[in-house]
Amino acid sequence: MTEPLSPTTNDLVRLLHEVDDRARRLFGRALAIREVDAGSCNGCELEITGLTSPVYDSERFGVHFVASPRHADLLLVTGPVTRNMAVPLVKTYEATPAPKLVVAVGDCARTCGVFKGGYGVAGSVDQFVPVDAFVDGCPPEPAAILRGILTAVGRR
Amino acid sequence: MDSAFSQLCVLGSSLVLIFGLILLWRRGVTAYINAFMWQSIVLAAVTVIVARFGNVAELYWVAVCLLLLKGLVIPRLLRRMERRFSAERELEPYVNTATSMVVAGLLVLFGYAVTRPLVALSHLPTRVGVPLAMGLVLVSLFVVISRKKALTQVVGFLMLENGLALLAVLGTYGIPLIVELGVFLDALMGFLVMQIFIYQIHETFESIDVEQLNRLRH
Amino acid sequence: MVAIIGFALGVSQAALALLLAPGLVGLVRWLKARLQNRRGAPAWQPYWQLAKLFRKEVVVSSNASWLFRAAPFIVFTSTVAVALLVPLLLVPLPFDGVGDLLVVVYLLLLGTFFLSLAALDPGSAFGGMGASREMTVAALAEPTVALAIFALALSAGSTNLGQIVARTMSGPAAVSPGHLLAFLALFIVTLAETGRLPIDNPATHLELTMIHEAMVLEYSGRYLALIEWAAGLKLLIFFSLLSNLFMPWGVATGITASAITLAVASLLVKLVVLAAVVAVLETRIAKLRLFRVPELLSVSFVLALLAVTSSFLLR
Amino acid sequence: MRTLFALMLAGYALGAAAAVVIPRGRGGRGLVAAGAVMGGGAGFALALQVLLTGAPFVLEAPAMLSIADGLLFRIDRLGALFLGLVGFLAVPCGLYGAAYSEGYEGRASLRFLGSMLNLFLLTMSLVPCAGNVLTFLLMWEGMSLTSYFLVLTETDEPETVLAGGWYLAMTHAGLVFALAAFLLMATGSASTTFGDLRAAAPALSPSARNAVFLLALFGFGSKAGIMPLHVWLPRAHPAAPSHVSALMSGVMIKLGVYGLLRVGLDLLGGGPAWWGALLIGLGALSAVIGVLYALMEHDLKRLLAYHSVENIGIIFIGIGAGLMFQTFGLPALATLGMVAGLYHTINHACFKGLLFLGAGSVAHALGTRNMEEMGGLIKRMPRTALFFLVGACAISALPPLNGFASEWLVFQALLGGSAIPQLEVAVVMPIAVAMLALASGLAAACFVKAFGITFLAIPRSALAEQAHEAPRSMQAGMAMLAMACVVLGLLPFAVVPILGSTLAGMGGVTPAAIELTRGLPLQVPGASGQMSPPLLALGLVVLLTLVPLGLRLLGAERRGRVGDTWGCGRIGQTPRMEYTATAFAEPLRRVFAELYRPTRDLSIDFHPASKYFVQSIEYRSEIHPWIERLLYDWPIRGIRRVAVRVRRLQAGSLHLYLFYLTLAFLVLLTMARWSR
Repeated sequence: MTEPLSPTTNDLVRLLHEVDDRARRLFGRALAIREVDAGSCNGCELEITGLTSPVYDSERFGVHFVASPRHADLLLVTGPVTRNMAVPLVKTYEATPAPKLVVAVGDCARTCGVFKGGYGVAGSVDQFVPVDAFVDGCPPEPAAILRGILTAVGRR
Repeated sequence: MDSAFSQLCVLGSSLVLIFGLILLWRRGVTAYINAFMWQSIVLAAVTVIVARFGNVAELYWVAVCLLLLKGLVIPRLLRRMERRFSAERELEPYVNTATSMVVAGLLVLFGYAVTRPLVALSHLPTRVGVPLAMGLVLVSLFVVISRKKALTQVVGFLMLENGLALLAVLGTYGIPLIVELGVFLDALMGFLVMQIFIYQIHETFESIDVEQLNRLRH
Repeated sequence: MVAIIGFALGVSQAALALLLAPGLVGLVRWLKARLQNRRGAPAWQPYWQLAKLFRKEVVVSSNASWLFRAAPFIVFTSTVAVALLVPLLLVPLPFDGVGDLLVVVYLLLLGTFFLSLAALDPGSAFGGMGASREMTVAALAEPTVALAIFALALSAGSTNLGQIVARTMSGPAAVSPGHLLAFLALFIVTLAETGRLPIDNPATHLELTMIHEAMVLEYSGRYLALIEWAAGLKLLIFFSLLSNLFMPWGVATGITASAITLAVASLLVKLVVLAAVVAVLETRIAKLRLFRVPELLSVSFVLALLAVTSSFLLR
Repeated sequence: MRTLFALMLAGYALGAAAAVVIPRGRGGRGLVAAGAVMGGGAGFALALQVLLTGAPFVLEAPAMLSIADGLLFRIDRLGALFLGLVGFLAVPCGLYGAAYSEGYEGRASLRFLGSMLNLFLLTMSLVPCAGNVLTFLLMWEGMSLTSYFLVLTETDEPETVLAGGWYLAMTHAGLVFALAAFLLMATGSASTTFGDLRAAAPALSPSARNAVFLLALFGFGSKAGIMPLHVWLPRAHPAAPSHVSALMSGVMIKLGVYGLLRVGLDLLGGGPAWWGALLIGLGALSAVIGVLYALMEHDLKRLLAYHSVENIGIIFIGIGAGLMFQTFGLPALATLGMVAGLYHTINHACFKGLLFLGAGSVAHALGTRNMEEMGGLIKRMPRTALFFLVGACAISALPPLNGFASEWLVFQALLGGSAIPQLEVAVVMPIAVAMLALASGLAAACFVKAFGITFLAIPRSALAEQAHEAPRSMQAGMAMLAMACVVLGLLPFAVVPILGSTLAGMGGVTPAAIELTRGLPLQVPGASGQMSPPLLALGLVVLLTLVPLGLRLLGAERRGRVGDTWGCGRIGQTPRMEYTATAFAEPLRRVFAELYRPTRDLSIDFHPASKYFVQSIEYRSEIHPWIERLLYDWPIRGIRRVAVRVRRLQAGSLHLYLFYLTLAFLVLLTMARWSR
C-alpha cells in the first residue's frame, strides 16, 4: 500500500480547482500538454507521470497528455537544453499551434542545475523558447508542477 | 491392239527404270547426265504412245514439254555445271555399288507389292507399267540419299520427277494439263534452287561434297 | 407532406447522433478512468476539447497538398452521411431507399481511404506507418463485414437497414443463432475499425504502436477537431448498428411522441451498455502484437462464416 | 446504319494510312489520332443505334472470302454493347495517343505504331460485329497480331521482347481452343453462322456441350486473363505504350468475356450448374490472387495489369452467378447477375483506361514506371493527379463512383444466392461474397499505396523533381474517361435496363425479367436491396458544402501557418524518411506470406578485423508467383528437355534428313497398303 495521503490534501484539492477554473477561461476546460525532454535526468518525468496517477489525477480537470505537439496547447519542458536537443526543442515549439504556453520544469530548466557548465549543455530552456512559467525543485513535486501550469495558464 | 499398246508401255517404263539403275551402277556425273537425258527421251516417247493409243490430246503437249525441258535444257545446264566443278569423280558413296544394286532390287519389289491393289483396280491397259514407275520413284529416292555429290543428288531428284510423271501417265493417262504444267514448273524451280545451292556449297567448301555440311551445325 | 416530416426526422436523427458522439467517447474514457479508480475527466470533456480545437490555429506541413486540407472534410462528410442512413430511432427511415448496409460499409471505407491518403501526404514515417496498418486492418475486416451482412440479409431477405430492423423486431423467431454469431463477428470488427484495444490503443503516446492516432499526428486545429468528431461518430454508428440490427427492441415504428422518447431512451441505454462493455474489455486485456491482429480478424471471419452457414441451414 | 459502319471502317483506314504516309511530326500524329477518334465515334454511334432500336445490323460480304461462306457482319444487341465499348474507349485513347507517341519520336518507328493502333482498333471493333465463325476468328487473330506488334513497339528493352513472346504464345494457345470449340459446335449445324450454330446447339450431346464450354472457357479465358491463364497480362500490358495498354486492359480482355458470353449463354443457351460454379470459383480466385500480387508490385503499370486480372475475376463472378441462377430457373436473378457482370465490364473499361492513361502520363513525364522513384507529383502534375484519384476511387469501389455501383450489383446478385434450392451449390455464394469483399478491401489498400506513393509527399528522385504536367490532349483523354466514371456512377438506372435488354432472348432470359429497375433508386428483384447513387452523391455534395460553411458561421479559427512535418523534432527531412511502396505493402506481405512465399537471401560481409563489425549487409527478397512456378515453369522445363533430345536427331547431314524422308514415305505406303 502506498503511504497514506498527507493532511495537506485539502489545499491540494483547492489548488486543483483553481487550475480548473483558470484553465476554463483560456482553454475552455481542455488543456493538452506535450511533455518535451530537453536533456533531463528523468527525475522530473517521474513526477510528471505522477500527475496522471489516481492520486493527483490531472485528467479530471481536462489536463490531457497528447502524443504530437500539433495537438498540444502547452509544452512541459524538462532538463537543461543539451546541444543536440536545442534544435528539436525549437522545432517542437514551432510545430505547436498558437495559442501555446511553455512551462519549464525543474531547476535544470531554469539554471541548468547540477549540469551547469557541462560540455554537452547548451543552456537553459528560456534561451531557446519563450517560457511562461518555471517550476523549481529537483525534482519538483507533482503539486508544484500543477502550480507551475496554473501560473502559466493564469498569466496568459 | 491393246496388248501391243500395253507391251510398248511396259517396254518404255522398264527402259526408264533401267536408266535409273544406271545411276546407281556407274560412277561419274557425265554418265548420270546422259542417263537422265535418255530417260527423259524414253519417257516422252511413252507419253506419245499413250497419247496416240489412249487418244488423249493434251498429252502430246506434255510430251513436247518433257522432251524440251528434261531432254535438252536441263541436261545442258547440268553439263555446264559439271564442267565448272571439273572432273570430280563421285566420291565413295555411302553405300557401295553392290549393296546399292541389291537395295534397288528390293525397292522395285516393294514397289510392286505396294502397287498391286492399284493394278488390280485399274482397267487401263497401261496398268502393268505402274509398278515399274513406282520402282523408279523409290530407286531415285535411294539415289538421292546414298550419293555424296550434290550434283548426283540433283539428278536423282530429277529422276524422281520423271518417275512421278511416268506414274501419272501410266496410272491415269496423265493428270490434267494444269497440274502437269504445275509439276513442270516445280521441277524447274527445284532445279534452279539446287543450282544456287550447289554454287554456294562450292564457294564455302571448295567441294560439292554434301558431307561438309554438317560442319555448319556446331 | 409526409416526406418533409420524414426528411426532418432523418436530419434530426443525424444531428442527435452528431451531438451524442463526443459524449460517447467521453463516457468510455470516464468508465475506463473509474475502473482504474481515477476520478477521470467527465463524459462531456470531449466537447470542451472539440471547442478548444476549433479555436486553435492550424499548422500544416509544407509537403502537404490540397488533399491534406480536403481529407478531414471528406472523412467528416462520409461519416455524417452514414449517420443519416443508420436507423437510430425510427424504422421506416426516410433515407432507407438511398443506401443499404453495403453503402454504409463502403462509405466508411471511403472515409478510411481518404484519411490514409492524407496520412501519407506530409511524408512523415508515422503517417505512412499508420496508413499502411489502417488499410491492412480495414482490408482484412471487409470479408467479415460482408459475411455478417450476408447472414443478416439472408434472414431479413434484403440488405436495407430498415427492413432488417423491422424483420428482427417482428418476432423472437427472427433472432437465430446466426444473429448471435454475426453480432460477435461485428463486435470484433467494431474494435478493429474504431481503433480500440486489443487492435489499437487510443491512449498511447508511442508512435510505433499507433494505427489510427499515427495518421492524425499531423493534423491540428479545426481539421483535427473534424477528424476526432468523425472518429467519435464512427464509434457511435458502429455501436448503434450493433444494437439496432441485433437488439432492435425499443426502436420506434410510428411517429408518436411516446414512441420517439422510448426510442431515445432505449438508444441511450444500449449505448451506455456497449460503452461499459468496451471499457471493461479495454481495462482487462492488453494490446495484441500487430501481426497477431490478422489472427483475431480471422476468428471474426470464421464466426461470420458460421453465422451464414447456420442461417442457411435454418432457412 | 450502313453509312456508320462504312464511316467506322473509313476512319480507322484513314488513321492507318496517315500513319504510314506521314509518321513524323505533329501533323502525322494528329491525323492518326483523328482517324482513331473518327472510327471510334462512328462505331459508338452505330452501337448506340443498334442498342436503342434493337434492330440488328446485318452486312453480307461473301465475295470477299469464298471459303466457309465468306464474311458476315451481324451486330445484335450484345455485339453492339461491346462495339460501343471499343468505340467509346478509342476516342480518348486516340486523343491521348497523339501527344503520348511524341515520346517515341526517336525511339520506335511511329509509322508502325500509328498504323498498328488503327488496325488494332479496327479488328477489335469488328470482333463483336462478326456474324459467323470465320469472320470472328479472322478478326480475333487480327486483333491478337496487331496488339502483339503494339506490345513490341519498345523493342530496345529485352523484357519487352520476352513479354511479347509470352503474349503471342498464350493468345495463340487460346485461339486453338476457341477454334476447337467452334468446330466442335459446327459439327451438327448447316453452316458456321452463329444463327445456325445456335439452332444446332440443342442437338449436341451433353458431353459435347460441356467440351465446347470448357474449350471456350480456355480459349476466351486466356484472352480475358482469368486466373490460371493470366500470366501474359502482367507482362504484356506494362510493355505496351500506355494508350495501347489502356485499350488492351480496358477493352481487349473484355472481348474474351464477350466470346464466353456468346458461346456459353447465346449459342449453347446455358448449361448445368457446375458451369456457373466454375466461373464463380475462377472469378473469386482471380479477384483475390490478382489483387494480392498487385499489392506487391512497385511497377505502376504492372500493378494496374494485375488489377485487370482482379476486375476480370469480378466480372466472371457476376456472369457465373447469372449462369447458375439461369440453371435453377430464376430468370430475374439470372438477369441481375449477367447485368452486374456487364455493368462492371463497362465500368472497368472506363476506370482502368483512365488509370492506364494516368500512369502513362506519369511515365511520359518521368520516364520511369518504378513507384519508388516517384512522389510529390500532385504538386507538379495536379490535373493528372486528380484524374488518377478519380480512377483510384472508382476502382476501389468507393460510393459515388461507377466502381461501387457495379460491385454493389454483383454483391446483390450473390446475396440472391440464398434463393438456390440446392444447398451444396448455394454455399458457393457466401464464399464468393467473402472473397469478393476481401478483394475489394485489398484493392482499396493497393490504391492508397499506388496513389499515395506516386503522387503525395516529397519527390523521391530527381526525375520526379522536374516532372511537368501532361500535355493538353493527354489531359483531354483522361478528362473524358473521368467524366464517364462519374456519369456511369450516378446514372445506373439509365444504363442497367439497356444492359438487361442486350441479354433478352438469350438462354432462357425472358424479356419480362429485364425490367430490373425503375425510377431513381436501383431496385433489385429477388434480393430487393435498394440504393440510389444520385441521391447519395447529392447528399455527399450538400454535406461537403455545408460543413466548411458551418465552421465559418460558428467562428472557427481561420488562422493557418505552414510548418515542417512533425518528426519528433528531427533536423530536416529527406525523401528517404518517407514510406515506400514496398514498406506500405509489408504488413500484408507478412500476413499472406504462405501465398507469396517470398525468397529471402541475406548476404552479410563482415569487417575483416572482427566478426562483430559488418562492412555491408545485402537483403534481397523476391516474389515469383507460385502459379507460374506450378503451372508454367514446370511444363516449360519439360518441353526444353524433350527439345534437347530431339535436337540430337538433327545430326546435320543432309543424307540423314533425306533418309528420314524416305523412311516416312515407305512407312506411309505400307500403312496405306496393308491397313485396310
